[in-house]
Amino acid sequence: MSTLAMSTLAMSPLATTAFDGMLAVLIAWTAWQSVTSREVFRAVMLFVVFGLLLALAWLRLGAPDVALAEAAVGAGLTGVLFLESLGHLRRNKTVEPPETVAQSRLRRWAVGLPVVVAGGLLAMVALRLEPRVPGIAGLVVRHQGETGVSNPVTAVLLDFRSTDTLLEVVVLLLAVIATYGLVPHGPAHHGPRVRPPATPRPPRQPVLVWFVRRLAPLALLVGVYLWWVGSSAPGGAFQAAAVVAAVFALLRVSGMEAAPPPNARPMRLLMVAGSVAFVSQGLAMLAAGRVFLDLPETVAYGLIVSLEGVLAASLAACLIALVAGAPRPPRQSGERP
Amino acid sequence: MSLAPLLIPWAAALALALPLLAGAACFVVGGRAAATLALGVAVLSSAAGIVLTAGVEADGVQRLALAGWAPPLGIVWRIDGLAALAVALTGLIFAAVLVHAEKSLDLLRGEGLSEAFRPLALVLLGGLNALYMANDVFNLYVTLELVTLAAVGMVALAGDPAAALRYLLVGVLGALAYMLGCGLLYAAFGTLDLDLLAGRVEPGGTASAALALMIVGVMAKGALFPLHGWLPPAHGSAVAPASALLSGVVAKGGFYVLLRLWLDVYPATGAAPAAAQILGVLGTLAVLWGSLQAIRQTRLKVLLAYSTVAQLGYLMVSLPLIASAAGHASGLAGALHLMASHACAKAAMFLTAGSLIATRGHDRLADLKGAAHDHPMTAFTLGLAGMTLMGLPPSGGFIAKWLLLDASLRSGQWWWAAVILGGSLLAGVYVFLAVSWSMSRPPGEPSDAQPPPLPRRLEFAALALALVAMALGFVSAEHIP
Amino acid sequence: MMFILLGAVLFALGLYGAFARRNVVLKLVAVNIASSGVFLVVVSVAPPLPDGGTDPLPQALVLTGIVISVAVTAFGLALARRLGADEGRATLDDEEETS
Amino acid sequence: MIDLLRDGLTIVLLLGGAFFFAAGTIGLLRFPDVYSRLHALTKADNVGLGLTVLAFLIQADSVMQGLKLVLVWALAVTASATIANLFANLAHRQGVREWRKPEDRP
Repeated sequence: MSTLAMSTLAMSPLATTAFDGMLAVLIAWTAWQSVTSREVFRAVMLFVVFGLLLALAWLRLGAPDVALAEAAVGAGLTGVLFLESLGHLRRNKTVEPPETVAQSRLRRWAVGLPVVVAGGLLAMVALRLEPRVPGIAGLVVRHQGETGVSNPVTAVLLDFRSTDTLLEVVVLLLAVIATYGLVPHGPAHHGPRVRPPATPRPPRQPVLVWFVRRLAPLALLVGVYLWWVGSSAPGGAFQAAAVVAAVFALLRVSGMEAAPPPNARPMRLLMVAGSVAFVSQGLAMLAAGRVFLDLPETVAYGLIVSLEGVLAASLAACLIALVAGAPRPPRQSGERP
Repeated sequence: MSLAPLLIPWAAALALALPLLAGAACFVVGGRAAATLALGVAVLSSAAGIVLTAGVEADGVQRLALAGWAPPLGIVWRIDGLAALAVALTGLIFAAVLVHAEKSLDLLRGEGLSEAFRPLALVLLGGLNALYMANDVFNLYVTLELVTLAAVGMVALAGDPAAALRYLLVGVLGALAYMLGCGLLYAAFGTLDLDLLAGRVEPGGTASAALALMIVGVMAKGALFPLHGWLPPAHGSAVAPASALLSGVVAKGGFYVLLRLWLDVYPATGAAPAAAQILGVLGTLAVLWGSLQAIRQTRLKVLLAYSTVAQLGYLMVSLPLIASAAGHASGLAGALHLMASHACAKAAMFLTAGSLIATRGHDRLADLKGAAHDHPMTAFTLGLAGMTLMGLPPSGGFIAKWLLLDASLRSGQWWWAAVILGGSLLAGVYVFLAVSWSMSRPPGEPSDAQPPPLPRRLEFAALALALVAMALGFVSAEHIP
Repeated sequence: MMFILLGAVLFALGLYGAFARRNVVLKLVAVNIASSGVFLVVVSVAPPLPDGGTDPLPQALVLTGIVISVAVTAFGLALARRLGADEGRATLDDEEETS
Repeated sequence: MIDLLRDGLTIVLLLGGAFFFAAGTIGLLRFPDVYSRLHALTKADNVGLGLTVLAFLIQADSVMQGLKLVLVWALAVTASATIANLFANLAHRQGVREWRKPEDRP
């Protein structure tokens, strides 16, 4: 019984189906509750539960890499992001605005009907789909040896389809750039004065502080482990980065600022390091007479692991910056000196 | 001499890598060095596009297996004339806009805005170049997301979060539909590569559903009627140089992907003729609705944004022409000419709007009186670019519409010709409105009042683009395969 | 099979929320649920491998999708915060007066 | 023989764990105020999880695996204790009064 996936193999088909059915119903129920909740806080909490249950579903689908990402990134970090921005919205902005009965009934039908039709059509098409040509799983197995990594998902992400991954790393960096672009500029800024967002700083909780102090190093260790293990088992740079960012978020809510202010230049350097390293590695291969982003078989393993290390640190910096939100307005426009 | 083996891989890789690296650098450091770097990279990107064009001219379509893996395992970039020209033209437009933005953004809102604009613009440029070359439906999804997020970031720079959020939400939902289509295609046909898909796709429910999802997705992202609602507020409220990039270049990203799917995969589903007529009708509505809305507007930037909705409608009208055997060649050439000339002309017009805002502080049409007297070159640019929108000879827009008319008559679909001509008339009305306001003199104001100063480079940047739009009228259609 | 159905249900629910909810944060939560539905469909619609495993390619696509959706959500929330701070509202309704 | 004994013990421990989980859940649903609900949740869940981990522990193939299981338990216990403390603190600060029997109420 080394993994959960293994242990479920022993279950009888009937028990598996029953378990899957219950899981599916639970997931659908939490999603329904979250989508129809009038309170944002409730919706977010249900969304986190939804994400954790979904991680279980990914395990059942035989996709442990996705399960880890779902738990760490999907449910964990997205939940933190939602909660963080809830803290910045004023009380009356965190509930659905009231509507008359007629309005809400109209909305329900006008949106509900087409959506049910769309979902039904999708289910029909997907269920009746007949594969004509097999996928590339066989090719992945055949060529995996040339990538040096034994986790097929990592082989796809960092070698066979590394262009996708490069662009995805840039997307995350771009989210930070765009968020930082939201800072009001100079004295000519129109509209009501923007209050610098107050960092949520609850009174110090001794028990929480004790717990977080002990958890933080452990969680960092988990992050490093996830990066290291990614080449051979489920895990990888993104999952690692999400765990590290979650530690930061935890330190933040317990009133301890661990990281330098995200706006500082060293942090910005770290944020761009992942994209820059990825692109530079691709160009270096070109300069060595190979193809853009190519990984020669002899050094592929080393390059993938080291690149994933840089990516993990850099993505963690980006995620931390996203959790912390836009930096405070520049000095000349803020009220405080 | 064959350029391809040596130069093309470098040019293609640098078209993606340089903007990304420069964008990262501009995120870390600002100031004059960053401004120079950004401009230099835009010019180099355009140069890379020219090298690619020359390579394609000499040696035909090029395929680069990225990371050394051929499809279906890996991803290839396909560099054909369309992609190469798009890279060249996009770099050129970005260069002009960056020249303009360095000055106008700081005039508008003080220091700092151009610092935030630069990295966004550069990453956007890299994403667009990757989009043009991508030959893999999922890689196209990632590049589309990159482009959309950068574009939303640009809209948000101006400080209208509601418009940006609307754009973001439509973009995400479009991306979801598109990704579903990718998943269905892979499950059924075992590949994501466009060329392989073209050979493997069989008519049937799966293929039709997948392509319908993908087309709806790119229509949402590309503001193609009836999913265009987010565009006018977003493009109308963004700072002018951002609008120039969004309306000029980004808006065509969605149609570009649609065209790729249309040319490669869609014929194999057997559903193309019917779908083409539907899209053509939607395009007609876009032309009518966008033009009429543009005529009603009182602000120059919003007028231009609605005109973009109408012009994207023309592109959709070209689809039934491309789908017909007789009109395929000239229909395609016409659509490409229209994309290229509208990109330059619309960017030029938004830049002139930016120049006017920079000196006058607003873009209300009624208060633009006297602009032509104060800034003749800017008003000239507005008129010159407007000629392309109307399709007057000898502009690039004229050639485009001529080719589309030719295609519709050749394929016996005269009703599309009526749409094209009617749309041109309407375009004439709103271009005339925009230009005539600036030409009229303010009554009773002393004419010797000192016109507010307008830096030369603002005027030249816009004029250069308008001239390119005009020059495209002299490029023969055969050069765009 | 079960998870294809679940994916379609989540996609529909998420779409419903994205259109029917007016609060921006609620819209973003719904969009995330719709994305999860899409991801489920993408992985579970791919035929299982002969050895009973799961095709690694859709998994890789979904991992990419998850990261992109976090990025988009984060920026969307930053915009929502700005909407609340600048204009004092949490919805995109045009008719709502700003307070 | 020894396998049979081990499997039997696992089943017994798992049933015990399930009982405590059920008790905790019933407590969460039935108890009258936030403090007693927290009490039911944390105490019962920790014992329930403890028994479950114990059940798997005697099935572990290696020491590493056993250590991981214990780590899971320890983390869950400290996390739930911390969160219970936070919740109770928050409720206390917001002035939530503890429930009393009707005859004891002032």
